[in-house]
Amino acid sequence: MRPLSIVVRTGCDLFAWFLVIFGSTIIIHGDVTPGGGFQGGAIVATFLSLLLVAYGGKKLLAWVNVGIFNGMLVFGLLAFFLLGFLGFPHSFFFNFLAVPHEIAQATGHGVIPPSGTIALMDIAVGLEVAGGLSLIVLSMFKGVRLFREEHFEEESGHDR
Amino acid sequence: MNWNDHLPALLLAVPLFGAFMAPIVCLFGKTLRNVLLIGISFVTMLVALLLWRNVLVGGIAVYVMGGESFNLTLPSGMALPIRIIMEVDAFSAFMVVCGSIASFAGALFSTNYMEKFSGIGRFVSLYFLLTLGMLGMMITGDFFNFFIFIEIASIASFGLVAFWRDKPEAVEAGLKYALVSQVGSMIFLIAAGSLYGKYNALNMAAIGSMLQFGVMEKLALVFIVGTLAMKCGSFPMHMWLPDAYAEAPSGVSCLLVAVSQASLYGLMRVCFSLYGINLGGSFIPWMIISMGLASMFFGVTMAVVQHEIKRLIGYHSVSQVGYMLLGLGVGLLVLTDARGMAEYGFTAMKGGIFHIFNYTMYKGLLFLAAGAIYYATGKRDLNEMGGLARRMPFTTAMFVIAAAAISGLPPFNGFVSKLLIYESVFAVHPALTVVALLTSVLTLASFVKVFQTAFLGPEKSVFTGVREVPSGMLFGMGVLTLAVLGATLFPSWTLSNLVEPAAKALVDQAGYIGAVMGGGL
Amino acid sequence: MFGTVYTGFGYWDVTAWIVFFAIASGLTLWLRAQGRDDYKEGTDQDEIYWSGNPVPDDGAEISVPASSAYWGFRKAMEPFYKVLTGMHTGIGTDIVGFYVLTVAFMAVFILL
Amino acid sequence: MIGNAPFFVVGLLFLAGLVAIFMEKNLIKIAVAISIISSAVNLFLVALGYRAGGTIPVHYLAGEETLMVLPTPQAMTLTAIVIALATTALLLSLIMLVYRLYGTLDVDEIRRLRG
Amino acid sequence: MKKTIFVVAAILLGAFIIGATDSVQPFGDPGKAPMDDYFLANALQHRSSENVVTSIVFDYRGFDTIGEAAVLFTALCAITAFFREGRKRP
Repeated sequence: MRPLSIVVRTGCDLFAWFLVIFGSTIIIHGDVTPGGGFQGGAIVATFLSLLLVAYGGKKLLAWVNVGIFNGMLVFGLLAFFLLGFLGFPHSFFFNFLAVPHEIAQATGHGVIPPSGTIALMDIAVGLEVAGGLSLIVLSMFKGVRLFREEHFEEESGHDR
Repeated sequence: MNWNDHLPALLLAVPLFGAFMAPIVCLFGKTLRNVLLIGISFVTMLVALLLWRNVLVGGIAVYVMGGESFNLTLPSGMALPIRIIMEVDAFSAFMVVCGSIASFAGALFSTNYMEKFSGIGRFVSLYFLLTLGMLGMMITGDFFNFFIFIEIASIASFGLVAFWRDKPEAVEAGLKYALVSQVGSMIFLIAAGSLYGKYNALNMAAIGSMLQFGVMEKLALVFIVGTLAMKCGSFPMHMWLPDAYAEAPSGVSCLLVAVSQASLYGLMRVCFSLYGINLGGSFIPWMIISMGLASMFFGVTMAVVQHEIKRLIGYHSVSQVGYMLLGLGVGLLVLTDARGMAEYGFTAMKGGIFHIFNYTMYKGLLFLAAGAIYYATGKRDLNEMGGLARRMPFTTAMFVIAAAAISGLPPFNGFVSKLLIYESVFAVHPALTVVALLTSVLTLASFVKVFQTAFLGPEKSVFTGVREVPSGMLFGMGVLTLAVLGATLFPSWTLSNLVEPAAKALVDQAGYIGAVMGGGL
Repeated sequence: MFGTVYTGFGYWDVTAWIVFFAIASGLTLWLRAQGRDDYKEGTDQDEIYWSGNPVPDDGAEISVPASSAYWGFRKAMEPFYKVLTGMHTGIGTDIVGFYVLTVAFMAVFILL
Repeated sequence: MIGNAPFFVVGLLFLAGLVAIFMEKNLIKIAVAISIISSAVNLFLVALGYRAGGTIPVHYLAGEETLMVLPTPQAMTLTAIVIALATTALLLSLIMLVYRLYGTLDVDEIRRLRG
Repeated sequence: MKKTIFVVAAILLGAFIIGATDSVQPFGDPGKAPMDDYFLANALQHRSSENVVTSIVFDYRGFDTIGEAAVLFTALCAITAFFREGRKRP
């Protein structure tokens, strides 16, 4: 993919980071507003596709560190799993942090949102989806590049 | 807190944890990765065995995901369960034991088998996710949750079938499976959504307690039965199955066998526990029986003429699934007829369920043995093999045991389950037994062919460098051989402890519904 | 443990089979021991007879390939196999087609 | 009133996707047909939850209204959408690999495994 | 020929799906919905979650969601495994 014109690239420079901020807002406010981890994560992942379209693959693959996305993915998954696991004296996936509405209104909001694991799981899933969808876009783009190269990497140990 | 109460959740949490940890663990080298692969599957097997023992002693285990306490199925003032409920009765526990043994053997085998290839980190993740999908399908009591586990299992299967992505056949098999499975699961979701819309519940037991057999329920039943019969590979919809089984890496084929049994479990659960006595008329039982007969006969006749070893074994999967569909279909036919059930229906169901255990074990063993041949010689075509018995004595011995068991030669366990099926379906119609016997004969014929061409005969000069496979693969096959020999030598213990409680739990629709709807505060 | 499995019409006992198997194999071994005692290993008595020709070194030249096994069976069932392999076209949409066909068939008949 | 029109549309979309699978030869178009089927199912799930005159099931946006649409189908749809996305991505990747290995996208020519 | 049969079967199945979906409930009138009314009534009181859908996704049916995350992770694993950079043949 070749880079697009200067107009598109400038537009991308202007708006790409706002996509991340918008997505993060949706992720963080998942328990109060319409939206949640998946939707916000998908919006964050559009950041990478926008860069891919605007700047072209060669430049992007030089910029991107795949380890970051892998880290986001695994961190999100493990945090999600751990939050479910911590409910264990009651049952798997018990919402052990939730505060009933009356108490929350009387005492005010603390550091942890009163909806407990709902908000925390939102953030974990948001990280996971953002990292995962970005990785899917990147790998499929790498797959497109495989077509250009003459030598398709072959495995050893087959019967051919 | 008592961990015994939380076993249903742990059964799913352990492989899930393994799958999520795999990308991290694989950064630290090969040894740790193999330890993870074997350790997590071993722990899963232990949890499954503990769960089975608990269920045998304490009856149906119910687990509410996310409830205030693990057995609070109905929150205060509600007539319906609102959360996801895992419901493990004896049949589920039996299936879980079969599936986790197959998973453990496949994991042991894969450590050595896959070491020549790249991308093993992803392989480990996909393997655990496939195990998770299979176990989840077996113990869940919730329709939408069942759909999600079907999807996890199928997506992991696409990835694993096409894992050797530089082989055109593997990618083609994965693509075909993906096409048909995607259409199937969407039709399943339509059925689940329709049932939700009418009864406003997603729990199988809750829907079963309210079910009226109208037009919509009939269509939903057909959609579910069709999809799950496709997933377990019954006759007119089986074409994806030999392709996928033959092209997957062998350790995965062993697990895919168990995954298709999970679909069979779902089919039986829907027919027996959800519709049960509401299953109006005998159309669906006869449909299942005729699908079973067609699968048996056409599957085995296609297998006789194959000359690729794993593809031949894959066609045998189609024919062996037919036996279970036949046995359980006869049980379904006489579900409302107490006399018929006592006389022959229950025996047929015992035969069908015992055949599930036997089939999972010896078919997995056959796939592993075929993979061992492939690993040692690099050949899959039977035309090019010969004289391997001198080079690979252990593999040969285990292959002989599995082949004798699948052909129903006495005294192996395949004979016992087939005997139970023959003698009980004879009471329904003699023609059913005739087809089953013919199938057994043709099975023996095709395995004689495999054994003769691959292991016997003069030694070929290409194979002078062939040696016995590494110990990990032998151990993987050994686990399944032990299971086959155990079921052979102790058939009455197996029947009375594993099979009979499962068959009783399957016909006991009121017990299944009562465990959810009658409990709680 | 080593119990009897009743099938409703008959029964199956693995110990009886094992005892029978032991007796039968003992009998076979005894019969085998009654054979000719002028057989010597390593002499030309145990060489392969290949129609009088010299036996090839490579076993690949004298083995029967798997595709030739059950040739007569396959020849006799030719029309049957023509239909059956004609069904297994290997086209992806055909698999979906058979699935849709089966579900539609079942849906027609359950509503009747 | 529109009556049962949404359910009818769901059925028609499903039918369109199903027929397209058999009529089309290009694998990409078949993948599109499968995602049409998934969209039809998602539409069906959302349509199940509608209550005439109901509002959004978010409490502070609904204000004083007490009649809300059913929330469970919406949650199920969220899940089903993500699953449909995952399978579509996987299907397209498989099609890319098939094109790389076979050099064609015609579904009738990808039949090395038969018989 | 075969294609015609399949298309006819698909049209038949589509007709049955229209029939099944139409006979579930009249549009806009789900009737009594005890499970959903429980969620609407209790999500705010017990869980302090303004958004009922999120509270279902992450709490009441939270196990579905980890399954869904696992589906996404599965697809990711499969895709990255397909397009991995393999080892060369020795």
